[in-house]
Amino acid sequence: MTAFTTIFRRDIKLALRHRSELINPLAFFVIVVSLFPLGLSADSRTLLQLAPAVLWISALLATMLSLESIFRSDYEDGSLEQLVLSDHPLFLIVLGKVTAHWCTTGLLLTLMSPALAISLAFPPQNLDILVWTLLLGTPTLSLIGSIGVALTVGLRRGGILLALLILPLYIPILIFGASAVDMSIDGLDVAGQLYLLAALFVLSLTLAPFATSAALRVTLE
Amino acid sequence: MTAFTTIFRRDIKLALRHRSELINPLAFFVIVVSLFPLGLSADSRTLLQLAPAVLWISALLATMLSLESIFRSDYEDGSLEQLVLSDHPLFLIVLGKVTAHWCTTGLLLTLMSPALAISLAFPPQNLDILVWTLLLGTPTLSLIGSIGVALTVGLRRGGILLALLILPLYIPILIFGASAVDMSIDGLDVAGQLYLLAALFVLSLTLAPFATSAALRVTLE
Amino acid sequence: MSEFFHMGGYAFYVWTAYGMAFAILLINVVVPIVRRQRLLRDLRRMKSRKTP
Amino acid sequence: MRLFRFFHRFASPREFFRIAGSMIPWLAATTLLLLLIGLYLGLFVAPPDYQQGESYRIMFIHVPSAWMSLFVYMVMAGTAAIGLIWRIKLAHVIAMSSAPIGASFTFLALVTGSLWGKPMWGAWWVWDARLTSELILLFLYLGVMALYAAFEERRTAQRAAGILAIVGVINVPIIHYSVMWWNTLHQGPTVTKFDAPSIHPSMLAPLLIMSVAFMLFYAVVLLMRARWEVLDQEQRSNWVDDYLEQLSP
Amino acid sequence: MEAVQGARGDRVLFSSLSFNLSRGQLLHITGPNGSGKTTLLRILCGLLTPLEGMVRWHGHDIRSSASTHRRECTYIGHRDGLKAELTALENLQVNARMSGCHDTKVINDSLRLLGLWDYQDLLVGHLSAGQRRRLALGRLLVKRAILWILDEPFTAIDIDGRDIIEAQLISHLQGDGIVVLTSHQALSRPQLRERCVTVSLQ
Amino acid sequence: MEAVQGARGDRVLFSSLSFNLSRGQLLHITGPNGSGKTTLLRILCGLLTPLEGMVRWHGHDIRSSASTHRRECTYIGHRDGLKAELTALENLQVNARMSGCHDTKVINDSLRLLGLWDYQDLLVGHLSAGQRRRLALGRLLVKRAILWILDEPFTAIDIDGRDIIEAQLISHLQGDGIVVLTSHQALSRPQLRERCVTVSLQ
Ligand code: HEM
Ligand SMILES: Nc1ncnc2c1ncn2[C@@H]1O[C@H](COP(=O)(O)OP(=O)(O)OP(=O)(O)O)[C@@H](O)[C@H]1O
Ligand SMILES: Nc1ncnc2c1ncn2[C@@H]1O[C@H](COP(=O)(O)OP(=O)(O)OP(=O)(O)O)[C@@H](O)[C@H]1O
Ligand SMILES: [Mg+2]
Ligand SMILES: [Mg+2]
Repeated sequence: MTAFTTIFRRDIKLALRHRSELINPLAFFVIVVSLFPLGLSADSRTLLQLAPAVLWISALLATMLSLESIFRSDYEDGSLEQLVLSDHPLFLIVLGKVTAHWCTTGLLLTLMSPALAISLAFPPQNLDILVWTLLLGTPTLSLIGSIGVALTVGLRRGGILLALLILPLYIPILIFGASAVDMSIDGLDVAGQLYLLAALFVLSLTLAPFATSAALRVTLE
Repeated sequence: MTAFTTIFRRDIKLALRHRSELINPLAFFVIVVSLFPLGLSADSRTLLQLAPAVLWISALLATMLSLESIFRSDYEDGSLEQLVLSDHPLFLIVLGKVTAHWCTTGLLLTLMSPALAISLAFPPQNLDILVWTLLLGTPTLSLIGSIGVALTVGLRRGGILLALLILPLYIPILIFGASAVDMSIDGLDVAGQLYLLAALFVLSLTLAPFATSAALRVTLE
Repeated sequence: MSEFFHMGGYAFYVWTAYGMAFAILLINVVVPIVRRQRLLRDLRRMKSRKTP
Repeated sequence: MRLFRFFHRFASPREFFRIAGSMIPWLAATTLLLLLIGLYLGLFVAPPDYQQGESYRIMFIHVPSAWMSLFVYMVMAGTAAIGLIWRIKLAHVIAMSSAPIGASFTFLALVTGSLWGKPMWGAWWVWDARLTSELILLFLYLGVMALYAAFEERRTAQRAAGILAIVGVINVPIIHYSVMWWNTLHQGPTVTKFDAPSIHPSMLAPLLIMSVAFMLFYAVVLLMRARWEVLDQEQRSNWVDDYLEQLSP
Repeated sequence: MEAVQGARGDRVLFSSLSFNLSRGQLLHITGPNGSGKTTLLRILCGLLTPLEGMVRWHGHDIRSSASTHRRECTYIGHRDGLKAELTALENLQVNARMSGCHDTKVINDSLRLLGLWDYQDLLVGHLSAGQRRRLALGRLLVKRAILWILDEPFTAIDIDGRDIIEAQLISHLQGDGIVVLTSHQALSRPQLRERCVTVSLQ
Repeated sequence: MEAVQGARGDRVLFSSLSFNLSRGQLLHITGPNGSGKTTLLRILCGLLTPLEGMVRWHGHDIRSSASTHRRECTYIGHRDGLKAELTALENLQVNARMSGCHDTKVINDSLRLLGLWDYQDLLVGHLSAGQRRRLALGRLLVKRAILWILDEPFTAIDIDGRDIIEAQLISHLQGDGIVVLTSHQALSRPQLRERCVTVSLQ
């Protein structure tokens, strides 16, 4: 556990030191969401129809763009090889880093989402479902993303390759998340989708750190 | 001109050396475009309504994500400071790099766009307008983007900050591009928008390389 | 015979499908053969460079 | 025990190269024969469908290639896992040689599916669960291939792409059960139902024969690819020199 | 404590290399540029897998007894492994905690010893090349492993710094530690030279 | 050919430093870690602006006559400025062409001289630390500038390589060139030492 907390606190400290980076994913989320009304000739009915998809896709892209920060800078300055060589279980270290990443992106995005949703003519009584899907979905995004980053961190300009690798894995989460929000607007029951999202979260929580550790050991060779 | 061609050829060679990287922005474009029908419960009428915005926003994001490759790796391995110190005008070098970037992203995206448009139920007779807007718009995106990259290249994890800086500048292009496509579907005349896009292109072609050079000199200090 | 090629009005779909299938299977056969030639050529060249 | 010893020998690159080389001609001949029979039965013997007319003949390539797209993925992930756990080089070679073949089957399933969908559903493409997940499968294959190509060192590339292949396995059950979990446009299980298949024998026969032919085709192409990959990988060993000598006196 | 070895990339760098080290010995690996020194060190610390053969530690293959080996070994490579956004002190604290040392006195002493006491609150990004290298070597002082593996520890370090580090190497060897290092310059202290085994690549 | 100077970050590293260099001279800048050697070199080549004072080249401030100064000066910093995805040869070709040299003979000679002839088709990412450093120094041979500014040119380079480079420095000085370098080790050749001016920081 020392490993988890040390790394978690280190990464949070690093994020706080650059306060601008902390708000960057947030700002990106806000900007992309507001691109849509601009690109469309928008009236509020079409907007509402789009709102779930736009919110979820923007959250997904914001997470994805910030993923690299989990390992890239550690790789470049050589800290990563030191972490791999440390005598703590690597998956705990990975878990610490992923948790820190989620706290500085997914969690903040989720907290931010109600305000943006309202701007897209989203009905206030359904905000809770939106927040729940994001709360269950974004940690899964960070966890799966960490596998992709670990696989590409040794490559120069891995950025877009990373997107290619993990987007296919993100799609199911997007579909469940967005359709749950969509259905809740239509007044349907969405417990099933929420359970599925929770199941995906638990699954990735138990498996992803191991896959990530294995990937790190391979790519550092 | 030696500087321009040398750098252009060097960068194209670098891109070709990693053939997978060449198709990466393309793959990203394809994937993001297909995220939308997934996130929406889509029938072909809503899709068509969305198509222009989705295509343009995806092209914009694909360009944006690949922007870093213009300067980042040169910065990290120290080539950039050597280029800045070389006795050729820096703006020619910059222009060579940006042109190479556009050839490997914007141009390819544009060539790819008709196929994707068809999958979004886009009417075939309007494809030419879509291609024209992209052909005029994407070089502007690369040019403006290079300023942003030059400003952020000295920062670690500049990725999202970059997005934040250049998205506001991208918005006018997005609006003209998407609305031209949108209007052409409705059978309206779009010559005005196309002239505007062309004007923006010429403007950025003459100004952006200088701004980028100045930015590089500042951030390298 | 022409009726066979006509495929009850679905000629385009059916024959494109079969054509694509044929093309893709063929590519899968050709690629390893090309690779074989190139590999053997490279290996021979490398060996001849090593021996003298 | 004999079987085990066979596999053990087979896993040595040199033996694999030899045995595979001698197996390929036979397998290829069988494949060709089955393909011809399948095509004959499918195009000439089988009667038109009472609902879909002649267009259903696309099935004889669509369904085998769709099945193969899933099967090849499982082979790829399985061999990748074997390679990672027991550090067997040949397993990695098989996994990485499977990826492009699987990708082409997936692509074929997508293309033939949409060629079938246009007359049946009136659209080239709809975003329903099975179609989407098959598209994701294509992206997964492409991802594995791109990752494999991105590394310079072969061993690292194989292992990294192998991990990705294993992670992507989750998609396979999603594709297979998608028609049951969500109500979609796509056909439910007609052939693979556990009780009697709900399809006429004169249509079933060519379908099964084509499926076997595709399977054998996969084996042939896989062995061909894997042989040259092995030769490349082992280029420093003596047996490769011997082999080259033998080829060009 | 180690045995036979292998290669890198497509070309074999060294083959059937084999040596044994016992407590209190220093192994100096020399060789021209590109002879495979870094490769060898990374194999010794378990970051690379040898093409053939294996590395033994206490008689066991390091791949099977990875956790013991990792606990008892410190590797310092070409790169420093420091976070530019944290201060010198914070970096050393994280490194200490990750290797099980929670004693602030040890950390403070190390900073003083390395001549970084006055710079402890500076961000590492603002330190000079040599100061950073010193801080990286601070890992050795807070972890107290048996086996030290150092890849050109003296790069960018001035003469004073070199002196300090060689003194540390001597006391480590006297305390029954083992050191493996590469360096293009000869070792200056006689106490080091007498305990030194040299392996030349190519 | 240069004059007064300034500082870095928040702290002033050196002030009212001033010196003149004439053709055929070598300036060796020494000083402990963190004393501002890198900072000084970057000021000399125009990458940093001095806090106060200015650098003169042929009597003109280098900020106003930047293009002459850039043409006649080559800087090699801590980092090598090579593309890992291009081969050694391609890297040198690009560097040569950017500095106006289109002669393949010069390029080939440089590769041979640096001992990289056999490695010319290897990707730079696969070269060792020392081989990369040698290739970076190849810039000096293809550009033929008057002023060479070298930040620890000998890092990671073996004894042979050091010899080769020192020989180049000598012939450059004999051809009326100017060299400014930092290095923690003393120069070994007497021909260099006799032309050498030393500036110690702090
Ligand atoms: C682009 C469009 C299509 C795609 C991507 C697609 C994909 C697939 C896949 C992946 C399977 C294998 C499922 C499994 O074994 O679990 C399959 C099977 C099948 N498909 Fe399609 N399909 C498409 C269009 C169609 C159309 C238009 C039809 C007919 C109207 C059709 C009829 C069938 C049939 C009959 C099976 C066999 C089902 C079984 O017994 O398991 N498909 N398809
Ligand atoms: N970007 C920066 N911002 C603020 N201060 C800096 C920055 N870079 C360096 N410094 C400060 O300047 C001082 C001198 O740095 P410099 O890199 O010039 O030293 P140096 O003489 O080259 O040392 P070394 O021998 O270790 O390479 C350092 O002590 C550091 O505190
Ligand atoms: N990632 C890699 N892929 C392929 N080959 C590599 C790789 N890294 C190094 N090599 C090769 O291995 C050889 C030895 O590299 P290594 O870094 O071990 O040398 P070294 O002895 O540490 O040299 P130096 O003194 O220059 O640091 C190099 O000549 C290079 O060709
Ligand atoms: Mg080395
Ligand atoms: Mg310095």
